[in-house]
Amino acid sequence: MTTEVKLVFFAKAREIVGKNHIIIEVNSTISYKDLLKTVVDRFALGDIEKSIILCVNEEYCSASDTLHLSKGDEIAIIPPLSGG
Amino acid sequence: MTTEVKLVFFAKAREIVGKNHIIIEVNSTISYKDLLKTVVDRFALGDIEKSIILCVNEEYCSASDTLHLSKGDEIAIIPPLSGG
Amino acid sequence: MEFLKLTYDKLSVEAISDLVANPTCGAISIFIGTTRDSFEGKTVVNLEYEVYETMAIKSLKAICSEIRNQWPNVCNIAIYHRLGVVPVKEASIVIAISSPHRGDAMSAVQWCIDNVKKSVPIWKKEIYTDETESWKENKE
Amino acid sequence: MEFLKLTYDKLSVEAISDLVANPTCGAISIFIGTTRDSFEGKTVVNLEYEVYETMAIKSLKAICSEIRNQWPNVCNIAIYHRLGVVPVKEASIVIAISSPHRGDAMSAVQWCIDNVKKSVPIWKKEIYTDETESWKENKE
Repeated sequence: MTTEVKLVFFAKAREIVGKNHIIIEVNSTISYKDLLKTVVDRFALGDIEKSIILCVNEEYCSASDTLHLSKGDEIAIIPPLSGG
Repeated sequence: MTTEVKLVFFAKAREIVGKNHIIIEVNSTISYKDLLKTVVDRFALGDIEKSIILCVNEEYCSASDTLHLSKGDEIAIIPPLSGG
Repeated sequence: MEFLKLTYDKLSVEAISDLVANPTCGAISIFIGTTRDSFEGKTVVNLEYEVYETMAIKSLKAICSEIRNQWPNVCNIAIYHRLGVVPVKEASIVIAISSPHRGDAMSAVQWCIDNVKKSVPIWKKEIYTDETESWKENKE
Repeated sequence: MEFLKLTYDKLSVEAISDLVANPTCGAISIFIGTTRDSFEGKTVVNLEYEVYETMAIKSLKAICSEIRNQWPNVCNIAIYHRLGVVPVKEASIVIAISSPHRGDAMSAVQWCIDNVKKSVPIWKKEIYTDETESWKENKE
């Protein structure tokens, strides 16, 4: 089963993708690693793959998570932070 | 041998004495303790005697000092600090 | 009270300090992060901040809750972060915390800036005179 | 640079912060001591500071030298102390220190306020609504 989620890109990721956000269809049950791979492959984010963290609905995920996604969930591609 | 020094009073000490400063004559070589006793007795500072520190020419003295005073030296009567 | 703001306007240290002042509090501790004019020998001409706004506000609220856990005597907390272009020497962040005695406010501010840098989704890009640019990464 | 001032005027946090800002410095740490409205249940109506001026300036200079010894990366130091009547909630002291990275400025400010309270000859008298008054004593 697949579902439509919203990807949101920031900083370097946004510049590479050239967009702030995109709706894509992904498996609704998916491991963090597979989701990251899907996003990296599809949007040519290989250069920054190792420094990206994904957030689902504004919560940081960990690499060992299995995600259960629903339609409209917001997945953020978070490069290294540099606020402050 | 005696010499004329300037006593300067602050805070509670100034209020008790009722003056900012007074010239007095003291022994030019005098122990810290004797100088303190002289000042406390003469200006009725018994109530705050234990909390006072003396400064000579803007330097804190210690209770074990022997002071060598010259004419015009400034001796400050310093109650507990409360700046900041 | 808590005062959290992400804004494109210049930050006023005075206004933020006034926000947290309180007649029961004897101490206000403030941290100001200002933009620097150089990085590894390159001159910074321009500097821009970008934010994931909804999540940033959520993280700032979480930081405030944790401050109240760790320093129950803290009175008011203000965290203001500037966005967009920030000229060199101006403040990108102002954190102000008040407490009855100074120890709490000072430790809380220190913990706060460390954790803002660690967890709040905000990004800074530096643009140099040689027209190169670089997205920064917090290390400290 | 060092900016030391004992003044009967209201202190401006903004102005003092601007004094220490520097394009090579990414951090400014500020401590503000404000006057409180009560002491052991009594309401403070008024509050007055008195100074031994020449010696106070000397002690402040000594504190600055020691800060430069302990934190050689510190950039600018400002220590402003207000004198005379200070209304409740207003600042009696503002300390601002800048440094390239935040650790230095924050530790230096903490050490600075501790040592101002310990060694600078300044005294505070509180006057209460019941017309009693009391010269305070720094303990912390």
